[in-house]
Amino acid sequence: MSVAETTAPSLRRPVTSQQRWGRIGIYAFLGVMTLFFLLPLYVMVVTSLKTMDEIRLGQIFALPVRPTLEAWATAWSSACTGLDCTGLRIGFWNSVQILIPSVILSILLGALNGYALSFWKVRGANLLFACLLLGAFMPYQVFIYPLVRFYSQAGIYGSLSGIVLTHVIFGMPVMTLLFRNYYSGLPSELFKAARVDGAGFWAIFFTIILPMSVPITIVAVIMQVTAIWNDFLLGLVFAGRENLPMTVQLNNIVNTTTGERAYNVNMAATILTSLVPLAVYLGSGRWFVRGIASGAVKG
Amino acid sequence: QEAEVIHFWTSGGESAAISVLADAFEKRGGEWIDNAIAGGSAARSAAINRIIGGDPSTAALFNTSQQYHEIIAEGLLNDIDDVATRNDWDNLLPAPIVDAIKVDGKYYAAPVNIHMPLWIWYSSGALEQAGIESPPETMEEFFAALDALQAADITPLALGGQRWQENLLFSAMMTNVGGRDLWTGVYADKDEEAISSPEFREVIETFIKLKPYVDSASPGRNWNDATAMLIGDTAGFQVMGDWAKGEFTQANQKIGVDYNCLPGLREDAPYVLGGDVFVFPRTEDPAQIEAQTMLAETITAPDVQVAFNNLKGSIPVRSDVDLSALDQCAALGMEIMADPSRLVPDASQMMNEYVYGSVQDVVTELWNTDMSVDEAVDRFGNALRN
Amino acid sequence: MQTAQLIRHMRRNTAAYLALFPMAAIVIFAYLGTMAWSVRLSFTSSRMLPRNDFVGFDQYVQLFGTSRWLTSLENFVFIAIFFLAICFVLGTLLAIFIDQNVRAEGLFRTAFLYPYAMSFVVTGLMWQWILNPDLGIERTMRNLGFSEFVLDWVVNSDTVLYAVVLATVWHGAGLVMALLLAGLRGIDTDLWKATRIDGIPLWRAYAFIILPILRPMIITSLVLLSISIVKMYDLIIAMTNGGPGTASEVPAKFIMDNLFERANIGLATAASTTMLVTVLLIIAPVLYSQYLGKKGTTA
Amino acid sequence: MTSVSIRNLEIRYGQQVVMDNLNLDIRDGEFLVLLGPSGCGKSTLMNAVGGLTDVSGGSIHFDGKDVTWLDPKDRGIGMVFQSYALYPTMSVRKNMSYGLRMARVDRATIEKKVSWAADILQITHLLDRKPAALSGGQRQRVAIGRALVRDADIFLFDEPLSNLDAKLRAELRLEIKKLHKSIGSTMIYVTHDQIEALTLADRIAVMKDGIIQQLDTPLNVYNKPANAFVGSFLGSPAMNKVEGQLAMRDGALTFEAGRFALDIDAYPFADRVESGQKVTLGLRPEHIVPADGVSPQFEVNLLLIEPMGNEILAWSDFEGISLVHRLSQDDNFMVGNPFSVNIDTRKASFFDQATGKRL
Amino acid sequence: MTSVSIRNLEIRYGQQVVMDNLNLDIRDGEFLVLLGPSGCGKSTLMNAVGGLTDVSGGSIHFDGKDVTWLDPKDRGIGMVFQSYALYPTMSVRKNMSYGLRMARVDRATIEKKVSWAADILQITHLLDRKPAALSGGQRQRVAIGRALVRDADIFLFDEPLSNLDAKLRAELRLEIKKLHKSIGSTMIYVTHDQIEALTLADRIAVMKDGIIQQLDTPLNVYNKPANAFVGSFLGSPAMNKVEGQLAMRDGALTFEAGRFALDIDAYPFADRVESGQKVTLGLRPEHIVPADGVSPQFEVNLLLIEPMGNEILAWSDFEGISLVHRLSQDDNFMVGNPFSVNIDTRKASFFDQATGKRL
Ligand SMILES: Nc1ncnc2c1ncn2[C@@H]1O[C@H](COP(=O)(O)OP(=O)(O)OP(=O)(O)O)[C@@H](O)[C@H]1O
Ligand SMILES: Nc1ncnc2c1ncn2[C@@H]1O[C@H](COP(=O)(O)OP(=O)(O)OP(=O)(O)O)[C@@H](O)[C@H]1O
Ligand SMILES: [Mg+2]
Ligand SMILES: [Mg+2]
Repeated sequence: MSVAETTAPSLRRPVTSQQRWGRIGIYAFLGVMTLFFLLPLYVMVVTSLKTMDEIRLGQIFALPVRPTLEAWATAWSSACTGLDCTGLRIGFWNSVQILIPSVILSILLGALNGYALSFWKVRGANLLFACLLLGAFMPYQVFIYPLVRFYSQAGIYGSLSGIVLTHVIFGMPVMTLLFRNYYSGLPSELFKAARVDGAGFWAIFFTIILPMSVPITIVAVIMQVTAIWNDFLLGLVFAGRENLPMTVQLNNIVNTTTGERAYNVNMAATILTSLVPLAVYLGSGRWFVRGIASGAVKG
Repeated sequence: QEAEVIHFWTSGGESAAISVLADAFEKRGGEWIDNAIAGGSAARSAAINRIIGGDPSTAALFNTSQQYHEIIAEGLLNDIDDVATRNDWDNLLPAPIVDAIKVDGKYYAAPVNIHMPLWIWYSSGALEQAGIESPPETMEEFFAALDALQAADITPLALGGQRWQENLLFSAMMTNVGGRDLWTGVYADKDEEAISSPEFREVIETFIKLKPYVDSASPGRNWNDATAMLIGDTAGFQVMGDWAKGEFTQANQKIGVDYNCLPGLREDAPYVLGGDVFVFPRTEDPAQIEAQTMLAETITAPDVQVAFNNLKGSIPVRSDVDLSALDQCAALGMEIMADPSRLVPDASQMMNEYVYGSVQDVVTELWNTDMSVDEAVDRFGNALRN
Repeated sequence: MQTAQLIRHMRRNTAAYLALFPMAAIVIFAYLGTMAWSVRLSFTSSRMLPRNDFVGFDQYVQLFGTSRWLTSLENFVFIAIFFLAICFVLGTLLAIFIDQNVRAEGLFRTAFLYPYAMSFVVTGLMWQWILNPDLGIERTMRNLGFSEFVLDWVVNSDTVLYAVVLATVWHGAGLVMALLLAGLRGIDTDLWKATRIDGIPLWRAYAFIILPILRPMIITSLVLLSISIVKMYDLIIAMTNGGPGTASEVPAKFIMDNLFERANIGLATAASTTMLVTVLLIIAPVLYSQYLGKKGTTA
Repeated sequence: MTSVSIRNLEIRYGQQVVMDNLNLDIRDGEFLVLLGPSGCGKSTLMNAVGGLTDVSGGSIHFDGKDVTWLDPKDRGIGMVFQSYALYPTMSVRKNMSYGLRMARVDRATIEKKVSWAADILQITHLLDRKPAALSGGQRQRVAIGRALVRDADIFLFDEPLSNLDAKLRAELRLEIKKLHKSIGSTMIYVTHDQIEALTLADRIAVMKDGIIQQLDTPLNVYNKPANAFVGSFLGSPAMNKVEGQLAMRDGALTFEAGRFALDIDAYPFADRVESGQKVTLGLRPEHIVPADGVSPQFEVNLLLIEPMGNEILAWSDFEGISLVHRLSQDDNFMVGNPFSVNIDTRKASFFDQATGKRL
Repeated sequence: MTSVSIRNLEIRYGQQVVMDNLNLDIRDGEFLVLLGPSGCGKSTLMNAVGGLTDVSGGSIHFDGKDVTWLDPKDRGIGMVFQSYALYPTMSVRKNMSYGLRMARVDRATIEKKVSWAADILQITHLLDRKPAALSGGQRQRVAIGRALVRDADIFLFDEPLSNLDAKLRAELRLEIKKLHKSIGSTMIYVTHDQIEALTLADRIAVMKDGIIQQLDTPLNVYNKPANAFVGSFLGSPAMNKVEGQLAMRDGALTFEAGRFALDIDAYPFADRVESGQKVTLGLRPEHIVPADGVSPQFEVNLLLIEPMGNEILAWSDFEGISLVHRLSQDDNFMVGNPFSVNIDTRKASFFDQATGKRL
């Protein structure tokens, strides 16, 4: 940011020295934190640009002597995961295919549950929710065996709908919690007003409540995109061979035990895989709207 | 014939090896559908889930421990007895391998390679710098070499401080200090006497004695980073399976020139036979059964065996193959294999997974804490008795 | 409650019942079913596949005779306390600082949030590198001439848990930040004005007025963090694999190891049942007061 | 057009009983104004009629049909919330048209109705803003608009004009009156503005602590308050209250308070009274008028005056009893001096001191 | 006790200019009432004085010191927000005491002040409730309480009594007046209640569209409105306006509107006027009084009456000009019949039709 930009033409609040120190403090804190948070990213990027020979030298902070994008190319299009050496490319579209319906469905259901739980009286619903929340503490792996049994009986084992359903199931506790708690902070008068206006359950949800959920929906999107995009285990078990997500390949590249490890390719692959969530994070900014319920109620 | 194969060989070298199998299979008219999943337990549980989910793969890479027996007991596998009898596996394969894969008189798995997980690798350069003329042949010489390396400011022993690597090191002490009887006595028979024997105590003591020769940054290190220390001549020795060759090769190191391998530190050091097998999930589909048969045939064919193991770094499962194509260490391995008295099965095949896991827990604690020898003996006993 | 009244109630809220039906189905079949199933298995001698031979409390006796499990529990408590506290405080601070109208907010936000997009595997690996005395900061500092510099958390049994906490905080603080930021942005601007008129210092306004209003969001983030602690597995695998020795073993890893590698479902389910009961004991009072004690807002 | 009857209504918030056994009948097409001190339960009652509060006892009937548990959306009500409850994410236009859209009214009609209401409310230029960008009064008008556009059978207005300036308020009052005339819906209207109450209401219900004190026409409520509370609650400045007792003096019924004695033979007592009974005299300020020199007059001491634009309020003292009354700018008075007044006893009110009830 | 001067103040919300070049001087210890139609910028101005809105131009001075950019907490301000802005998680007591605790006032004083304010506001029994469990008027009182307890130099009240019943409002009005007398702080007060405005204010500022139309004492603002807008904005019912022109008739200055002619020689014109000038006559309802039989009288046609309790509003027609005026219950009238009235020209107002300014 240039200096010219900081001295805008119109009137500006003059800054007292105390305030200036305050601002400096804020930026200092944020700056230090940014360094802390970016340090591993730096290492990852640098490593991904190095050759394996250079990596074996063990200077993880050093800049690459001869930076090369080879690892990136390999990760994207030719890293081997078993027989086919096609990199991450292959799984990308599978991942997208899984991601979109899963994210939409799980968030929609979570929001719906949260809405029904916090604005409507449904007998026993809170007890169910408590069970759901408790279930969120169980490792996924414990669910796998019974779910596989159930899916195979239902005929959706190893299909796209199977994996989507799985993500919906496992996303439900957290999504419901997220929305339920968010809604408990909204003024209930709005809900009442909508009922008086003749809106029913669904109309209120879609026209009043959802539009007010923007910030929390963004958080939900962040969480679900990340979780589903990064999921490896569920995709592996439930998606079926045709739909295996990208992370299965990522895992194959990164997670070898006795094979040789190409750290540069690992890092490139990891960064590549995280690009989609990162894009979502970057784009999420303008949706963190200030004062979404401002002007709604007096008092 | 379409054959979907689940396996966990995902790295570059491993992929190259598996493609040998695939090519051979396709040459025979089949179609190989590759399903690679990194991580042995992930791949295995995926395979099992597929079976339970009613959508089994044609074959899956497996190991022959307790799990293998359990899925056989559950009736989840097809046997491949006809292939075995046709090829006379009873005589063709080394006895420990046969013992491992033959259950209730039937073959349920096709072995694909033999790994010797306890090779002792050394960096010629590092040894040279430390003024060690010839590689050690006994335990005493080994320790002397370690001391020399230490003196030369070279990390004597490159170790990745992970449970399985520490366990490899311990196993190496079991074979090289304890010997074959102790190995089978403790691991296979879980013999109380063997466990409380002075030989076993000595193994433990020797293991403890190795601690100072490992650098402090070892914990958590990956095995290949440890190998990299040998490649960079900053460490002298590493105990690791034959797959380490791949890492050396990648770094353009020449066997016998830049590095070398020792099968053991005594004449009769037991040669541990580990290895991978393919299993064939239960199916009634005749086409699939045919594909399974064909796979089993292909995998164990002599030419395939040589080509495959050359790339994988391991040695062929059958003795009737052409040795000339094998590298120095593999050839050495084949040579030792000819002597059945030196062969012992891998520890994982002598115990169920849980017991073996508990043993590894003891080993890692022994390595990382100040556990006394008595306590260690005690803990081993407990773990093995489970 | 009389039937007539119940019917009236149900009819009035039909849509809400309908909307919650998927949740009810999922809770009952997927969650309660699985929980019951796994509790049941914990009383059998199941190995790799479920079995029906009941052995009473044998698995539990075995479990609590296993030193690794006990170590896991101890570590769990340590990590839970430190991770929860640090991650929450840091996340909250970041959210608050970012909320101060800083420039390049999007950049900061993404920088703090991006670790969340990284898989645990890579997170673990990176921090294992950075903290490794041989590769990371210690070596770099020594190369710079600080020959006495020591940072060997990750290879030292006594300190490895700090390293784990560091990595998990790095990974999770961004999410707390995002959640709280979403909450902060929802605060009505008039309320801020009131605090300024009342002369309430900023930090106090946050501590005593704003954060209490964000209570639902805070609870949400604490629950999310708790879930991630109970389920913490991949990161440990990648970073320390439980080592050195068993110094950083955690319950989830114990469960997973026994579920898969060690093929001991009985013991694994006994362990997960133990965790479930623990969680239940801790959160039951909270859940009760939050969700069951309080009635919904409307009929 | 719906009649509303409320039977034995009981409402609690947790432990706290807000109303207990409230009965109220509102006629078909009636304009009922609810008056009462802050916190007496007016909004609660409105919410109950709208179906937005759970009642803990009693029932509510529309046209004889029990609607106690009917969904709000099926009650045919339009409501202006005291707290506005605008939809913050919608523009003013959308806020106003929401109810119509829900009712699947066609576009053109919606358009027409919204612009009609916006026009009346003078918010046409704000139609595309969000509530957050409006002033308090503008928000309130949007809240009114949202109700106005609906074809409801019952309108509930909870202090709809409280944040508007007098001029606009007068205009809107008229519009609401017109609307009521033209569509004839039943209206329940909470206000604290007595002019609003008196000009709009067919009947006024005066509430206190969840209990309806009087339900009658505006004139009756003003002139014949059912009890002392109603008497002093309505009217600004408040009714003068003089505590005293009844006595027979020279054969005429007289009210005595200390040295103050007033012949009240002309007062039409509704109840039996007896000499010596302790009563309170309620006198509206406008019933104390400058002496005409004919009727019996009292000399009060003018303590303080407050010019109110069109009139002047005067605080006076008569033998220790303080009185408020009205003067006009033309009257001949001087603060600090005595001033002669007449008291119109026919228009006075008497309340029993013990029960507070009108006599 | 602080004087406030506002110089060339300009405030925008985004593109929209709410006020442009506003100047206002408030004296030390003055009670200034801001009056103006909804949306004219009253709250915005209050916010600017409080330092809660960034101004885009001009400056604000307290006691001559430029405070335009001073932090609100350093301005010594107590404020009642139009939207209340209560702290939702705190009890009423905490809401009221929080500002004091921030100012490190000692416990006993806080206790005393809060119970004093709660007492005045009649919310003592609500002190331990959260705002969500209060009625609208109760919330408003808490908002007032929060300001009252502060020892501020300047109090900003933004429609503080709008949601309270008339009785309470009258009582609180008095309390605020008392408070002002006793501590002498400068007060800026927004209200739509003209009685409040007239009784409380030292001076009234009438605003429209962000511009101050008149700043004067209540009586002057009421009786001598600076322009037609002010004239018709104050007073309820509104001032009658008759458009016409000036003429000389029989040597006397006369106002003519159609067949209506009024001798206005007695009117004290402030400006030069000339015959033929187009002017608007502003007549308050109370300046059309029942004819006394002496002064020149007009016969109007009584169209409609509206009883208001203490008086009666009448709508009449005179030669096509409609007039509002007041009657008392004692007057002798009949709707539909003619009625004679006098017009007090000395109290009338004349405005130039072109500029709207008072003549
Ligand atoms: N955030 C905003 N964005 C755009 N315009 C705004 C915003 N807030 C207020 N306004 C406009 O500024 C003008 C002045 O608003 P302000 O709140 O000062 O009015 P007011 O005089 O207090 O009115 P009221 O008596 O209705 O409270 C209004 O026309 C309003 O629509
Ligand atoms: N959620 C609640 N919990 C407990 N008490 C409540 C709650 N809401 C309202 N009350 C109480 O119920 C009583 C009636 O409230 P209500 O809102 O009906 O009053 P109101 O007559 O509308 O008053 P106002 O004129 O101030 O709006 C009040 O005393 C109030 O304090
Ligand atoms: Mg109310
Ligand atoms: Mg305002």
